[in-house]
Amino acid sequence: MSGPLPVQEPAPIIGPGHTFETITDKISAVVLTRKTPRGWFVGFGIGFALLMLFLLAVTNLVFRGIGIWGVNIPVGWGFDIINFVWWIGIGHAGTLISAILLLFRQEWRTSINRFAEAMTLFAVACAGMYPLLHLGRPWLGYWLFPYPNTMAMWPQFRSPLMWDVFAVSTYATVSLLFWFVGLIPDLATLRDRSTNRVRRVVYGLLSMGWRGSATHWHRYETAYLLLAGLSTPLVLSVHTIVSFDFSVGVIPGWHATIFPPYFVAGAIYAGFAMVLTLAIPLRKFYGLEDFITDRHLDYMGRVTLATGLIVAYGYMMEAFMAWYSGNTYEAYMMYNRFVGPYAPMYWALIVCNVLAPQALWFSKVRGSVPGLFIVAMFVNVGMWLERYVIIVVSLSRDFLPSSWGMYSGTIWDWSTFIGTIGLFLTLMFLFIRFLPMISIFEMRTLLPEAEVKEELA
Amino acid sequence: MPQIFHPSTNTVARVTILGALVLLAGAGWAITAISRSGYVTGAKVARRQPVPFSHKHHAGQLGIDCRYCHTAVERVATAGIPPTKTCINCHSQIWVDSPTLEPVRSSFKTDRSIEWIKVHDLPDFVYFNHSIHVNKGVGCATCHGRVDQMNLVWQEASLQMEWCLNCHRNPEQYVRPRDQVFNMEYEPPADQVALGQRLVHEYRIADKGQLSDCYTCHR
Amino acid sequence: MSAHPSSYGLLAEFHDPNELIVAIRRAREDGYTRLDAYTPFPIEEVSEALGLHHSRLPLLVLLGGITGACAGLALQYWTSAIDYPINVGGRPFFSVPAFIPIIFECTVLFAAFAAVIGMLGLNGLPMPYHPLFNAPRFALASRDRFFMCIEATDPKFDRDMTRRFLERLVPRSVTEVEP
Amino acid sequence: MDTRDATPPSRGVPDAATIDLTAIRARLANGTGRQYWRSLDELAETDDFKRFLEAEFPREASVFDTVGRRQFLKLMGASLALAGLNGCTKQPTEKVVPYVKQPELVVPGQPLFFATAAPLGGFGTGVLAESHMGRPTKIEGNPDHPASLGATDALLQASVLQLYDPDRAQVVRNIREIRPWNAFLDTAAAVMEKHRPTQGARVRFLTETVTSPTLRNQIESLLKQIPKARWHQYSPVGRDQVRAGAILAFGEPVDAVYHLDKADVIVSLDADVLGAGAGSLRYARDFAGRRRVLDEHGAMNRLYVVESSPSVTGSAADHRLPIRAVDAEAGARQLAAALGLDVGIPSEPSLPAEWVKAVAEDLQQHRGAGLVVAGDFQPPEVHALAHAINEALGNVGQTVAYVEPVAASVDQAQSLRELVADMEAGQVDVLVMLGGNPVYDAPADLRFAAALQKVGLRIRLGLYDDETSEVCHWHIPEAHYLESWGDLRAYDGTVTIVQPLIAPLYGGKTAHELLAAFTDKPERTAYEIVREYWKGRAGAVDFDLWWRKALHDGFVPDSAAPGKAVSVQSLAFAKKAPAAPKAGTLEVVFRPDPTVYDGRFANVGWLQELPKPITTLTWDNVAMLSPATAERLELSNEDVVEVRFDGRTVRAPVWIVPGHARDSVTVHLGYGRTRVGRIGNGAGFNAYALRTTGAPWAGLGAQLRKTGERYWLASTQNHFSLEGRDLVRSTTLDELTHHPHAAHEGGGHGGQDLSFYPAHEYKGYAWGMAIDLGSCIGCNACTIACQAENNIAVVGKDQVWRGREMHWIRVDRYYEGDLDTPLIHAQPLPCMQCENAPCEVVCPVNATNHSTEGLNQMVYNRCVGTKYCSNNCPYKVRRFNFYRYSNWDVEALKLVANPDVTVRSRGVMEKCTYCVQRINAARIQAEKEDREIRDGDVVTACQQVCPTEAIVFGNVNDPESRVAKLRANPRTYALLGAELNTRPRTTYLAGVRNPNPALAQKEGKA
Repeated sequence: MSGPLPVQEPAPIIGPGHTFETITDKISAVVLTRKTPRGWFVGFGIGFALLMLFLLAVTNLVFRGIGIWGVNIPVGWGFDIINFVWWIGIGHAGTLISAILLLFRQEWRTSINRFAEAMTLFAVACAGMYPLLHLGRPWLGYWLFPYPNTMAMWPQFRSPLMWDVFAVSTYATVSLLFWFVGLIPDLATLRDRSTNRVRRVVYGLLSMGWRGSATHWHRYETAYLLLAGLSTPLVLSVHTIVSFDFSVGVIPGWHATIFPPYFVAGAIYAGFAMVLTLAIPLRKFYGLEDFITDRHLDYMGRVTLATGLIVAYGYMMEAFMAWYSGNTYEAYMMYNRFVGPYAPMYWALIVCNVLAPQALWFSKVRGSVPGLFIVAMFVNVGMWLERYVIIVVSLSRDFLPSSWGMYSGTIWDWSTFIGTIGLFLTLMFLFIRFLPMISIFEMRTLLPEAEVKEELA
Repeated sequence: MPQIFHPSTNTVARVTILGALVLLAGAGWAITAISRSGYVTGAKVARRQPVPFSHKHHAGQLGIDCRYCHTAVERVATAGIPPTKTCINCHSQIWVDSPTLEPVRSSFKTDRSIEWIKVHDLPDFVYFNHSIHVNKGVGCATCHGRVDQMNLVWQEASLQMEWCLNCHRNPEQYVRPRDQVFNMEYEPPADQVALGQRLVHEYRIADKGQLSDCYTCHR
Repeated sequence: MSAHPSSYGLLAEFHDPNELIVAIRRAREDGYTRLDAYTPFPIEEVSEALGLHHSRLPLLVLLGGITGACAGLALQYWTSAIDYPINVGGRPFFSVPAFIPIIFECTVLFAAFAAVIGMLGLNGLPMPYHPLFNAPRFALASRDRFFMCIEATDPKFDRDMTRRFLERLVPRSVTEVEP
Repeated sequence: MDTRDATPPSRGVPDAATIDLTAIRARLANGTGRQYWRSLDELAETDDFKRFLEAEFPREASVFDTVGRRQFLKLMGASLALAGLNGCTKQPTEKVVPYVKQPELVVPGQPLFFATAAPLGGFGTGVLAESHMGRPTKIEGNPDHPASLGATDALLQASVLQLYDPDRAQVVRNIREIRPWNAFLDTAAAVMEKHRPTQGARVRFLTETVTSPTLRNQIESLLKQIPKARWHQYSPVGRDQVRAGAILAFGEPVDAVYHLDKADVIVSLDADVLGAGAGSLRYARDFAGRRRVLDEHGAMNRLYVVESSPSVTGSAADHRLPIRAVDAEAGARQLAAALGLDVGIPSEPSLPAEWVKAVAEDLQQHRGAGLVVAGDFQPPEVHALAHAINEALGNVGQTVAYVEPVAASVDQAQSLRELVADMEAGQVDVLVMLGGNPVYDAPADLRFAAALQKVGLRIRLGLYDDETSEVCHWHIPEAHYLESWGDLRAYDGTVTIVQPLIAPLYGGKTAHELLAAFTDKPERTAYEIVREYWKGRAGAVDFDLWWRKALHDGFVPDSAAPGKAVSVQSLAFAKKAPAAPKAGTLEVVFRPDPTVYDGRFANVGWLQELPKPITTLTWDNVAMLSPATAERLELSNEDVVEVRFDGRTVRAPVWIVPGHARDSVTVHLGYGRTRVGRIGNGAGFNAYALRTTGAPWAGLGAQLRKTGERYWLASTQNHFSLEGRDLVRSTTLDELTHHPHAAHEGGGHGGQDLSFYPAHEYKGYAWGMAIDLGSCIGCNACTIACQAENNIAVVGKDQVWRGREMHWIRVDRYYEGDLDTPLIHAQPLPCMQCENAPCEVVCPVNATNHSTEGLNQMVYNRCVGTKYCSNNCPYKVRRFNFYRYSNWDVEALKLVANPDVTVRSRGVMEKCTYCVQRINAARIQAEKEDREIRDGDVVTACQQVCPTEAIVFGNVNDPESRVAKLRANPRTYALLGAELNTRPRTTYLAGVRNPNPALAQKEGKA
């Protein structure tokens, strides 16, 4: 991934003049002492309102059936799986930042990994809804888990959907563990810093009595490193498996060997875009420019660009294979994307995912906060469109023209989608309010004071 | 800084974690148990009927053959619930004015059917065929139990899919000679499996694969 | 056990890692064995100074992983090939390639649990109550201070000697920790 | 489905630019080799996309509006109940209700079949009705009946649903009051009392076409008592033209019976011999029998069709020429002249000379083995000419025989005209209408409804309390034929005694009983009446034996109409050249609808949702235009036009039909019902409003005016071109004889060894199906037979529009060639039952998997509804219950369900099962008899219904089975078999056509 490239005068990864206590106080203050800003209530309110919309949509869905969505034959999957893949993809950046960059010893990760991980968890939570909701009989969703039952039936482990069940639940669990382990010392800090009895008890219990003992730190570091080591292949496997949902199928536009790498890259791409989308307002809002510095933004810009290029390559290969394979069906699939009824979607996707990020070649753009934010927004939309193109456009016209059909989302598709965004926001705001959004103890290690003198080392 | 917690908290914490695990396991076990219990399956629960008809008396003591009433059992899917006429055949002669038989008589007079309570009730998506089982040497008692010893009939087996499969997977453990099918007293011989394997071959009972195909029972 | 049940140990406070490391080394040279350091963030050198060697955690994780892999394989093999073999799309009952993803996921899942539970277990967490929390300034251990504690259970521990020894290290403070 | 919040479909589609036909022509012209395409939207690529985006809100329509809240709660209960772990759902206690005295025949759980006859247009078709414990559930053809030979058509299949239709009239009604039957008997008696003195001079009876000997006899004897009373007949789809044609040619009415099995060359003058009409099933069977080419030595017949709008027959033709219906006569004259008959040639010919020449030569070369058929709806002259030609070619007695008229022979239009005249003149006090629905379907110019108001006492017997009953004093619910005793004659006169399978559900009465009410024995039952009639005539020693045999066999032995030796009197009428019809001016053509017929089936959901042959439209009728005409008038699909004809207008949506005649607009009758029931009301537009006695079937001088409105239509297929994919393979006899394996080229078999895994072995039975595209004429009977057999739900227009129709077997259609005279291919598509099924691998819960006999099993009760299987099905034959489509609320509709097939619930996938219930029944029977299942023991519903025997099912492991032999045939190919290695068990035989070499190269095809 993009390490600190030789740029003249790299901006520092932590603002000047900070000491252990300033870091500690500044970050924990957000949770403990600072008065909750009005903006927080507004944001949380919006998120919560959307969450209610989600509940409404789901209730309607359960009682009336997925006929309320736009899905049909041939297009059996629509917003449901699009959103699923979109959210899962977004999740990936968190793990990447916290695990992979950790292994690569990228110190700049420190100030963003905490809320990136939180983002992962919440994104996965949103994603996790869809495999259940998209069922015709959601109340039987538990049949996807292997447990001894009176029917003597088992799940069908050859199905990519089963792989999903395992991959996503594992991913969710491991991410949660990783996140929690990372939180323990900071929870201890909060415990020790908070004056209010209730909070001390709560944080006290959550921190499990962490007291920063060197022996503990010793094992802690090992465990944390091991988790990072495990998460790295895991995060790659998850989107690989998600891509199997399609590449295992026979449908032109689905059945492609390039999918795994191209999906993983896409996921990280989407993820970083989302991290930017969240980080930029956050640092502004809580004045954390010292911790999330322009250097961070610059690096994230680079990662976005890099992964964006991989994704673009993916698109190219799809087109190339369609032509090179000489297969009528593949060829038509591509032709259909270019000029078919959904062509607008496809070209919009190209603009968002291929053209827009090219701006990141210019350090000016990477340097400008609004510039980055706009590009990130483009990518968020683009990645959603990518899934739309892959799922809907491919399904709408497969082998037999007799069965071709069209798809478009209904108001309920949209409600569900926007609803999950509500869920995401709600969780995100709660997190910001009650937990340190930046890893305090890791920030401390970045200070020069943390350096042990040569002769002692 | 003052302690937040009392020393006992440490123990409490550990116990809580353990307890949670134990509780979880317990819940799992309970669900498995309940889903197989008579409460859910309705097994072993004698059903009250409009007429307290005693199989024990008729099939057991009087030794009336099953097929006298369940006439269709060898021919079609359903064994057949006897029409009122069947009861009247005898009860126009005996117990002609027993009050318990009033519903029968009135049914016959008014030509309105007696509404029996269904004891063995399979879900609508299961297609069980009596005739083929009877013809392949599955005894009545194998599934219905010793009906000849029941006053009010109850459902002997769970009738859950795993129960059906158990026999569809190992028919040799249950089949008996055709002439013994309706014999309630029949006791499987010591060498049941040997006999079973012979009969399975003799009666050309389909292989386990075919017997456990979904479409064998579901359509 | 201890000759001095009335105390958990003596806690010395330093304000940067270097002082702490020096202190630890001196203490160990002095023959103290039952001592521990408390820092707001992990410091490799401190562990070294305390002479902590490799933990058994990696082994646990490896075992966890292996268990997971076996479990995943066994589950799929038994259900699809033994208990209820069903012809799915003409694939063999035991179609290994199709089973790999789940085996992998199980491996990671079990390994991760081993890592976390192992770490907490070995650290004896959760332990919400600890005598050290009695020390008023100990709260700073999670902020910006670095502590060394010589425990009363140390054979060489003697309230006055040890205190004097510690004070020679010019710490910010030396406090006695009630048990 | 709850539908009350459904937003109405947005009609406001951004006016998609009129289809650019010139561009299309260009594309087709440049196209190389065989080009298939499907429809114009497709070619023009006018995108439905806009429309879909327009429709931003979901639209839901359902067939029966269900109580939203109740369903809500029910589902809630369901979901709660199921929310627990499996098995924790307790079944409700159910009751068993045995007979009191069990009927001898009936064994619960064992279906019985009864032979009877189904009426259509007055004629009967012999059928076997399946009865489960007294409930008729399915109609099958009667193999011994000459008109059926075991086949049935869509309408007959659906008739069983009509029996249970909850919207059928259920009470005897007088004005607004519900009255007992006896009350009516009194009225009837009073009527006779009052009118006997005047000999019933002011009494009229109106029936439809009557073939029933008993009914005819009843009416006649009734007329003996009141001689001055009159009996009028009128059915909207009558045979006046045929009758008039015969009189014109022979001087007397006769019916023509064709023998297509003897015909080598068939010329159809706008005649849908195979698709419609009393004899069509038999004709289709005979026709197909002469086309089944199984080796390179095979011979086959040749079919020429000239017609206005593409029909089933036209799509099966070897040469098809679209001409205006009004030009058929000119064509007939040209042909007659070319064959040396002394007829006047029209100033401007309607058929190309070389075409006529080729056909004439072909006919000449097959004297005695040729056949010219005139369409039922063509004017008498065409019929007369056809008769003359057949006579001249010595075909009479060979391919065509003349028999005594089967139906009571009257000029119905005239008959109705007289009735209306009398009514207007106030000379009618009592009008008794047996069936029919004249207020709705009488010719517009007669103003029947208005005249009817002048009648003192209006009595109506009808299945529905419909438009006509609405204005009648008395409405008597009519008994459905499955509830009735009676008798009917087939196209060839063969008599079948109609017997009931069930007592009238809604207290219906038969026409026999209604007429009896006017006699001195009003209480007599139909059974008595019919039986008594035949007692007199059977001439059998033991009548009971005769009666039982007649009932059992389903027909009365040698009751066919006696032959009649007739010869063409003179061609005087054709001597002088006719005034050439004004070319260029638009003609309007009326045709009975292929699914709702004349409107009587408008409330049968199965038929409303059955895609119409060729257009694949559902739930609506349209104004069909040729591409050229649409181009000229700048119209495109779904444009609403005002059709003006003879001073009357209707508004109709346009549908452009390739292969339609230019300057001709075809509208189907039977829609626009206002008072038939929840299903039929308001569907389509009423074309009768344009129809006059002057132009019953076609008329010149129609005008179309574009209104600028749009109307959305639900067609099951209207998408883009095959892009050169060889999905439908077809060859010509010539090609086949030279290189028989042509159909294989581009891969057919093989592939299986390419598999990554070892293939599973199928040792026992291996079920498979072979579909002969050479025989299939695309009549859609299979689709609806499957629907009836497998409890397939009806989903409503909106859901069809969304692509959610539930048919397990569909009939795809592809066009080949140019816009104006394309060849039309039909391809029935059930589940392919792939051995390497892509759908199975992706199901996470094993709800679909493979049986040891190679069936692709779909287990509804295991399905959780991921829809992944459907996505991954390359044939898209899987159907999903997006809502709770099966109707659980209407009691009557539960009765029609096949008890051997699960009724699917909401949220589960379903698809063709190869009629596994029939396989299992056969297996159990065979096992009990300790034998193997024989070839032919298992007949799938689609196979059984097929008039042309295009579908063959059986055990492919048995080399002797028919299906195994067909799979070995060089014409056989597996759809997508080579591309995907799915190893489908359903395979196709490439279609074969037999073009006339003389015309072939001119048309530049083959």
